[in-house]
Amino acid sequence: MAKIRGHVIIKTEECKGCDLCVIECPQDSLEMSKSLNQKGYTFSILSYDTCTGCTNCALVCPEAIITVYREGKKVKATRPISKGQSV
Amino acid sequence: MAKIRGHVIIKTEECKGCDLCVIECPQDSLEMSKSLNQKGYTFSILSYDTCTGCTNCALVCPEAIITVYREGKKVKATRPISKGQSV
Amino acid sequence: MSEKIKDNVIESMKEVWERTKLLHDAPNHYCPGCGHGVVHRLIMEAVEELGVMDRTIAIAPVGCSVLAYNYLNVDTQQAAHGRATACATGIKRVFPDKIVFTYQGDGDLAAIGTGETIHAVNRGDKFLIVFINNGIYGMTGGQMAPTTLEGAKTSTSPDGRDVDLMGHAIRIAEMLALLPGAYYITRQAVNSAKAVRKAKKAIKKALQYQIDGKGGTCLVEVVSNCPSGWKMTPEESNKYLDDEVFDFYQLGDIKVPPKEEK
Amino acid sequence: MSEKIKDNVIESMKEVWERTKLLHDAPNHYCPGCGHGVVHRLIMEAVEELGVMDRTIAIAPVGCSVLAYNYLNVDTQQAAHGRATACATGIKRVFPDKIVFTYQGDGDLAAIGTGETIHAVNRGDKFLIVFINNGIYGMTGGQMAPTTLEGAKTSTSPDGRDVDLMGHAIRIAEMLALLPGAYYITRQAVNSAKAVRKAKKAIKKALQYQIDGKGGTCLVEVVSNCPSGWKMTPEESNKYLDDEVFDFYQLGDIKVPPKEEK
Amino acid sequence: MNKKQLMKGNEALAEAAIRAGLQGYFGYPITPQSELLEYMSRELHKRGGAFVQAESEIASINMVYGAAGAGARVMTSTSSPGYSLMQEGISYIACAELPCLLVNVVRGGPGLGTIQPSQGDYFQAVKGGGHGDYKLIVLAPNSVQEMADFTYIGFDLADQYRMPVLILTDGALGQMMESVVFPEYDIEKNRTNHSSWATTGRVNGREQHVITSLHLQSEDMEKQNQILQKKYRKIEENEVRFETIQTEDADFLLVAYGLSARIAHKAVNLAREEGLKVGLLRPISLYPFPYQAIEDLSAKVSGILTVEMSAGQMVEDVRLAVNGKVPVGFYGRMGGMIPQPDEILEEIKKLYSPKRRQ
Amino acid sequence: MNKKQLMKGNEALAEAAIRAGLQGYFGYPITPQSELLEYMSRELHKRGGAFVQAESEIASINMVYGAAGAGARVMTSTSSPGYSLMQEGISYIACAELPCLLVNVVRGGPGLGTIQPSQGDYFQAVKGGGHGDYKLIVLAPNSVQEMADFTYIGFDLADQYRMPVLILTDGALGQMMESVVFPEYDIEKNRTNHSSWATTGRVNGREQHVITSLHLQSEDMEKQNQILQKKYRKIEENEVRFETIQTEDADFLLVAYGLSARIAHKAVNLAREEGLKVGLLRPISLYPFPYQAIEDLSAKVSGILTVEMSAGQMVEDVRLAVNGKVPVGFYGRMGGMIPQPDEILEEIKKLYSPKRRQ
Amino acid sequence: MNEEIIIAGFGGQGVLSMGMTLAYAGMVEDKEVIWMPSYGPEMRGGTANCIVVVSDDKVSSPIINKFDTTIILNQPSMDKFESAVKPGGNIVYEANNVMNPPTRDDAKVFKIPAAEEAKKLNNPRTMNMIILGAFLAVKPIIEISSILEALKKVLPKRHHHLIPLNEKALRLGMELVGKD
Amino acid sequence: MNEEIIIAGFGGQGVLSMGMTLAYAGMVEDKEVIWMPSYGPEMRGGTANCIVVVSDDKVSSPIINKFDTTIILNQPSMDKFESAVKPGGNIVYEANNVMNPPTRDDAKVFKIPAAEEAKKLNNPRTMNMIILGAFLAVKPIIEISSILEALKKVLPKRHHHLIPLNEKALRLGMELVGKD
Ligand SMILES: Cc1ncc(C[n+]2csc(CCOP(=O)(O)OP(=O)(O)O)c2C)c(N)n1
Ligand SMILES: Cc1ncc(C[n+]2csc(CCOP(=O)(O)OP(=O)(O)O)c2C)c(N)n1
Ligand code: SF4
Ligand code: SF4
Ligand code: SF4
Ligand code: SF4
Ligand code: SF4
Ligand code: SF4
Ligand SMILES: [Mg+2]
Ligand SMILES: [Mg+2]
Repeated sequence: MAKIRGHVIIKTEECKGCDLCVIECPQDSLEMSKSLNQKGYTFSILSYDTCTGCTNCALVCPEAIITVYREGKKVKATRPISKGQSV
Repeated sequence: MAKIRGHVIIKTEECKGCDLCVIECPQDSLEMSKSLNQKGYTFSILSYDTCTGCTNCALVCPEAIITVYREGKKVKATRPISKGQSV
Repeated sequence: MSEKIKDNVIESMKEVWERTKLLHDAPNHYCPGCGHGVVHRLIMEAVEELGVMDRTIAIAPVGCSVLAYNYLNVDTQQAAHGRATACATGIKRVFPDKIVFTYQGDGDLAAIGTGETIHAVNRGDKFLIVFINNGIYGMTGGQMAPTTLEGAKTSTSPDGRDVDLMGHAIRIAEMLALLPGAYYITRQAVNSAKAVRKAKKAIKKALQYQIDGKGGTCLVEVVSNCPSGWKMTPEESNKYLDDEVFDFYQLGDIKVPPKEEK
Repeated sequence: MSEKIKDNVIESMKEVWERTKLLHDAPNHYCPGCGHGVVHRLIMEAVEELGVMDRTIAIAPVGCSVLAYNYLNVDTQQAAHGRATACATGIKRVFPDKIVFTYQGDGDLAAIGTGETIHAVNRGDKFLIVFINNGIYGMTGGQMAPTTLEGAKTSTSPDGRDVDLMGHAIRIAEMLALLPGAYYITRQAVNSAKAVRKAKKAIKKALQYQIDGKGGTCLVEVVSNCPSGWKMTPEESNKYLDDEVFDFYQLGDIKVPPKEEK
Repeated sequence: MNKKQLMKGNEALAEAAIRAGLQGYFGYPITPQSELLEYMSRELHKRGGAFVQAESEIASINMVYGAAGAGARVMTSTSSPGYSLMQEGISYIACAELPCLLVNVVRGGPGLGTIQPSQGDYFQAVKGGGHGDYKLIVLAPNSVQEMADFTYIGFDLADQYRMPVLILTDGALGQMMESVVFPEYDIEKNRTNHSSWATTGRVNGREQHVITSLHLQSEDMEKQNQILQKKYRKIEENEVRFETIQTEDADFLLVAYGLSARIAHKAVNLAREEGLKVGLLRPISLYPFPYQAIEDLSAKVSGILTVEMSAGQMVEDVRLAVNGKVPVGFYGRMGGMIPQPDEILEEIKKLYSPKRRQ
Repeated sequence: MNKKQLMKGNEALAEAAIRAGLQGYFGYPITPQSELLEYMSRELHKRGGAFVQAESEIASINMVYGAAGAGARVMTSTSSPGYSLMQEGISYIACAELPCLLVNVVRGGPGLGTIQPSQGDYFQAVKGGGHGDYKLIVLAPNSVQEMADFTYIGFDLADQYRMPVLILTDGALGQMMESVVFPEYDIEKNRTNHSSWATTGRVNGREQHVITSLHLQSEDMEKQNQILQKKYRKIEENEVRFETIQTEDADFLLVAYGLSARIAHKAVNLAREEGLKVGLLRPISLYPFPYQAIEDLSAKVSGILTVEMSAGQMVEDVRLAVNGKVPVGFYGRMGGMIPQPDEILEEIKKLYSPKRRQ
Repeated sequence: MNEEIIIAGFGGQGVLSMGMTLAYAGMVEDKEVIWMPSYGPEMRGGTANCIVVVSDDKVSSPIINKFDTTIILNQPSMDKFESAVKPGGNIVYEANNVMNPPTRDDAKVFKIPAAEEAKKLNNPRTMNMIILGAFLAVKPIIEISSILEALKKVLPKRHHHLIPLNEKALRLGMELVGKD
Repeated sequence: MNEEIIIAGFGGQGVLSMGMTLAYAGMVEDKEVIWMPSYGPEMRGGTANCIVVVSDDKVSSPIINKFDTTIILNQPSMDKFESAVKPGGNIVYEANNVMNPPTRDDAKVFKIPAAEEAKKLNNPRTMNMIILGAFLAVKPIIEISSILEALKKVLPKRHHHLIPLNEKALRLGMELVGKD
């Protein structure tokens, strides 16, 4: 079964290092930084190329700073993407 | 079966003429006065010698102005009579 | 029967019912036929019978029974509208040996005092709440209470209580019964001699629990009348209770202690 | 993966999740891992998806979420502590077409605001209450809330909540469910992606009822965390929810509309 | 429609409010104010407004907060103990600058007190009350007609300055009947459209509106306070209202408001009958207080007597106005007792002395 | 036991209350007062008192009413919005003449405001607040030591006069740490036995005791008011407390209380450094207010500046005291902002002029 | 003309509505009027009273302690208000309900057997109108026609059919004056 | 002696407890002290600061806007408080957490690599004690022994075993001064 490829972008400067996305990622794609951001927190980074774009991380992120991307296939999005978004 | 004989004394000047004792009396012993008391109310009077001392009238009287007497036989009093009361 | 004969008759009889000494020897200010007078009497009888006058503190509400201390001859505090239970908590927490009861109307307990009522019961504060539910604000002239029945006309529901606009009659005792802090919750009436006897028993039982230091709050709701507010004769009002009100506010125990421990 | 490759990868993908435009583009002031941020997002997603931003009014409480209007980009009123529902009633009665929701903590809704909460629901006022039950007073530094579990340590129950002295954790949603004015009452969580999906659905459903003018008050309780107040890491706090809290505050619908009328 | 009617003060106020386009009334029963609530329960719904009998005064004032914040013309009414319960809410409303009408039909205090009329809540109305530096415009009617008139004025001032206006009246004015004529009032013209700041939903995607009284940074909170203080200065300049009766030639001045002012008026008549040149100044707006008018008159009289149904509250404002220029006496009755004209006359005689004016 | 300790003001107050024999504390969390509540939750139960975290400030004050009415030494504490909610209850307690201690750790208002320190609740504390004619004894500490000291004094005054005593302080004094020494205090000697009027149950069948604030007949209500007023006159005679700093040779007077007074003190030092003869009068009891002391000093100075963390509240009392004799200026910051010594100095310079004293 | 009246009796005797009728009638005649109920401490049924002022001029104080006329319907009210009539004023009182007639010799006293007459009209509730009629005979400050006009305001619509009966009572009351 | 100090940094850096330790130590030496926390608007984690005054005399105003020494543990605090030091005063700051060193030329500036040194001690939490030591080297207003005494008060009992480590950190901090 071909794995669905996904990707996330995290606004690391707004991350508070709560670790919840890391814990919630079923693919163990994320991990916490060693260094601190400007606000003094460690931050989440996409470290492994295993992301399927399942959105779990984004769903549990209290800061709403994760944007999730996925390969072409239609998914049941949690919320509709605004129109006019590029592919 | 010998009827238990009872009697009530009503502080008529404090009666407000609510009629509830009259309605509640199982023996129809009570009735309301035609005239008014000082406060401007009709008042309850023991008019018929049928009272059994059942205390119903006293129990429903909101003014607590009815004292009930009964012939010798023991009854389950709603509340114990203070000691030293004459027979 | 002449006065003379009367006296003789009485001479030969036992007094089987007299006014408790714990009621002040003064007429009350309630309207003719109002249930407040009956409940006052029952509580004082219970306090007298239990012999706890010397440590009983009553809390009078704001409502028709605001002057309850003019009738109940026990130490009394008149609490702010809706705050009788808070007042009782204050006393009972500092002086756990006192026997404390609040006496509250439905406006007092179930409208403005909702929060205080619920949290006192939730804390399981060990006093008795005597709750006079007459479905109306008696004292202020007959406005709708939270407990007013659907369709009932009051001075602020002139066309009858419209539940869509004004909400439903609230059965607060049932809500309170959900709380673990509630120890004994019962709904009684005083509109007949039989009901009075039962209500008396309930009040006495609740006070006994408190004397025994049993865990939790007791509440005796008395579904009562307000002839003036209802614009009925006392007789009509008592009949209306039987015919309509008890259908909604069903009488009987709502919550009894886990087991009647001895 | 270099930046270059990243960009290419993204180029070829669909964005399947982005931050809703109805959240202000500003960082929130919540502690790391706090559930408030998640719930904020869910409500705004729902409002956006339902297309009612132009008539939505939020009521922020006093509590950690007092500044909710800095995050929720909808018209907002910040209500006095405990009075969010009264505030919502005021709006909704005069402007029934508005879509109104309150956002309240457990101190706000279930302590000081108990009376307002119960009577709003009893009147069946047609708005949504989003109730964040984190079992603590977050904002003021971790004092005991009415919803704090037995034994839990807080800054005012330093030896753990002693139910004999401090009362039991209160399940207010169950009490509210007794009221006919309650239309839809559900208890949700946001401590896992799965829970978040469900919670979102519940919030959206409740708002839809309001849009459809369905009769009564909706309440979505979110049993959430307070890592700071609980003195746990976010991870520990979420696990504690699973391990301990949901046993007492069981998740799921507590009251559903009589039948799902179309 | 605009003919003379015989009405209770409480009802006249209610009717005026409805005619002024009231959109929401939120209240809780309390004597001697309940007629107002009851009138609303009968009339308001029929005439297009929302009526809610709230579960408490606290709920009432916060319903007012909500509806006013959404731009509606709304009000509540209560009496002394209930008004005390509203203090937090009023402080919020004042800070958030929401227009609304509040009515306190004062009874004898403190505590549960008595249901008779009183003026013991003056300080609460114009000085303290809730926490923080805020003011309400406070209007004190002294007749059933003014109960109606000031209701219109009150709503308009509330809109104009975006702030709560309080009608401070008492149980006697609330429950007595006098004739009243309701003036013409064009709701559409007078009622302000608040959509520029009110929470209406982000119509057409406009910027978010926020109603709040919170400013975590002291700098911001001070700024909000400066906005309020600036508004108050403006009000003090423009909205002082008072009435003078026979002050032109007066050697001695009575100061009284509301019901007391009518009794004082009778005392003026009695005094004049005895040849004492007594005048009366009646503050109508208690905030803003007519300091200047009293200061001006204090230059012309030999003494001043303040008459209140209280232990002496407004008299402090009178003293602040007079600032030591002439003696300021006080006569008051408390706890629901009402000063009688002859009692006032007696007090006047104790203090009166004729004065040659320059 | 009586050694120096470093404590927060809120905690020092709490500790002092416990040492004064506190029997019951009832309160609700609010910043910047919560340390007091938390201290009680840790300590009071262990040390023989009852602690209840109430469901609200309204419940708190009415718990105080109940326990005080039953004769216990009790207290509550809160901050501005919470204190507003207590107004009805305070009016009841004052009318029913119950001794108790209230604490308002003031924050910036109005409304929800800010959690920074403020003095914006002066009017509420000493004038208005609740409905009706009543007063509280109001004490304003200006150090952690006084937070403790005034707690003892407050309880004793409350007992002596059978009335509530308010400690009016602010978030800075509540949360800052200074050293404090708790004085010896003999609870048994100082705590009054209230069994002659308190509701204890009819011990040995004695006459009923009633705690009430209701008097349906105005005549009775007026009588109760007269009792209160008489008590207040006595307090005004006997309980005025204030402190003067370098007023002996002062040409110019600062008046400030609480935290402001400490800042003003520094301003006095700065002024003296520049050769300006400035003194400071610090009212300690805000009610009863040191009218006489200020009036006396006003004869000796060329002007007065009142400094407050408010828009100007106590300044009215200062003006009433001065009664026009010299100009009274005002400098204040609002909403949690704190006046700085150099700002005050600048204001002094604007108003200062040396005066030859007779 | 400036007539200051107090009407006092039991709550159920129609004291307040009698006063209100009088006040309405005054307004019908374009006079200045005040009606002020008392706030007795009793809940219900106790004594009730109201002050009515009918005047050609604007009324300054509604607070009055001496009256031109006192209308008294029961003994407690007589005890309380006999002294409140001005010298030279009138005391109109109901015969049946007042045991001890007033002793003031500086006032005109009118004893009206209104309760008895009301019984004859088969409607005890007309008692207050009989008294009102009597008062108007003593002090003809208002036309009967205005009173009838006022009754339309005071009585709820469903009782308007009783207006003729009330008129009868009023006229009966007027006739009773001086008969005693 | 009258030393007015502000200590500012992130919430988690031990800013408040550093100040409290200093204040306690002052009291141990029978000096007059004040410790005043700031009330920042942030809920958690944001910046925190406290004012400490240690003086031989009674302290009049606890409200201070110019300080003898500012101790700064992060960049935002440097931005805010650099200007708050009196001319001739001291700025003591942590090297790692402050990117832009202060530019004041009328104050003495001490850059302390406390974070780095704390790592060497295997306990990043000793960072604040290193800084405190540095401050005491700059301004020897308090004896180290008093600080250790104070730590007994500030630290909960279960952490008392860490006092030797803290002493080490303090002394290390003292040594760092002037090395840069
Ligand atoms: C704070 C406050 N609000 C309102 C009132 C007015 N008030 C007095 S009694 C009452 C309600 C009485 O109704 P209830 O509690 O049902 O008692 P009842 O008279 O029916 O026995 C109200 C609203 C008050 N005294 N205080
Ligand atoms: C009248 C009043 N009382 C108390 C407070 C202080 N206060 C602010 S938030 C809060 C409770 C917060 O707890 P909760 O509602 O559970 O919200 P959370 O912070 O946990 O989200 C309290 C008591 C206040 N602002 N106003
Ligand atoms: S989208 Fe899913 S797989 Fe990808 S990082 Fe997030 S949680 Fe992991
Ligand atoms: S959930 Fe969000 S805030 Fe938390 S670590 Fe992940 S990205 Fe950062
Ligand atoms: S005691 Fe019984 S029988 Fe006798 S009068 Fe009373 S109710 Fe009737
Ligand atoms: S029940 Fe009592 S008050 Fe009523 S009529 Fe009978 S005796 Fe009178
Ligand atoms: S008004 Fe109603 S509740 Fe009050 S005394 Fe009368 S009948 Fe009883
Ligand atoms: S204190 Fe608790 S509820 Fe508040 S933001 Fe922090 S974690 Fe969230
Ligand atoms: Mg009732
Ligand atoms: Mg919470």
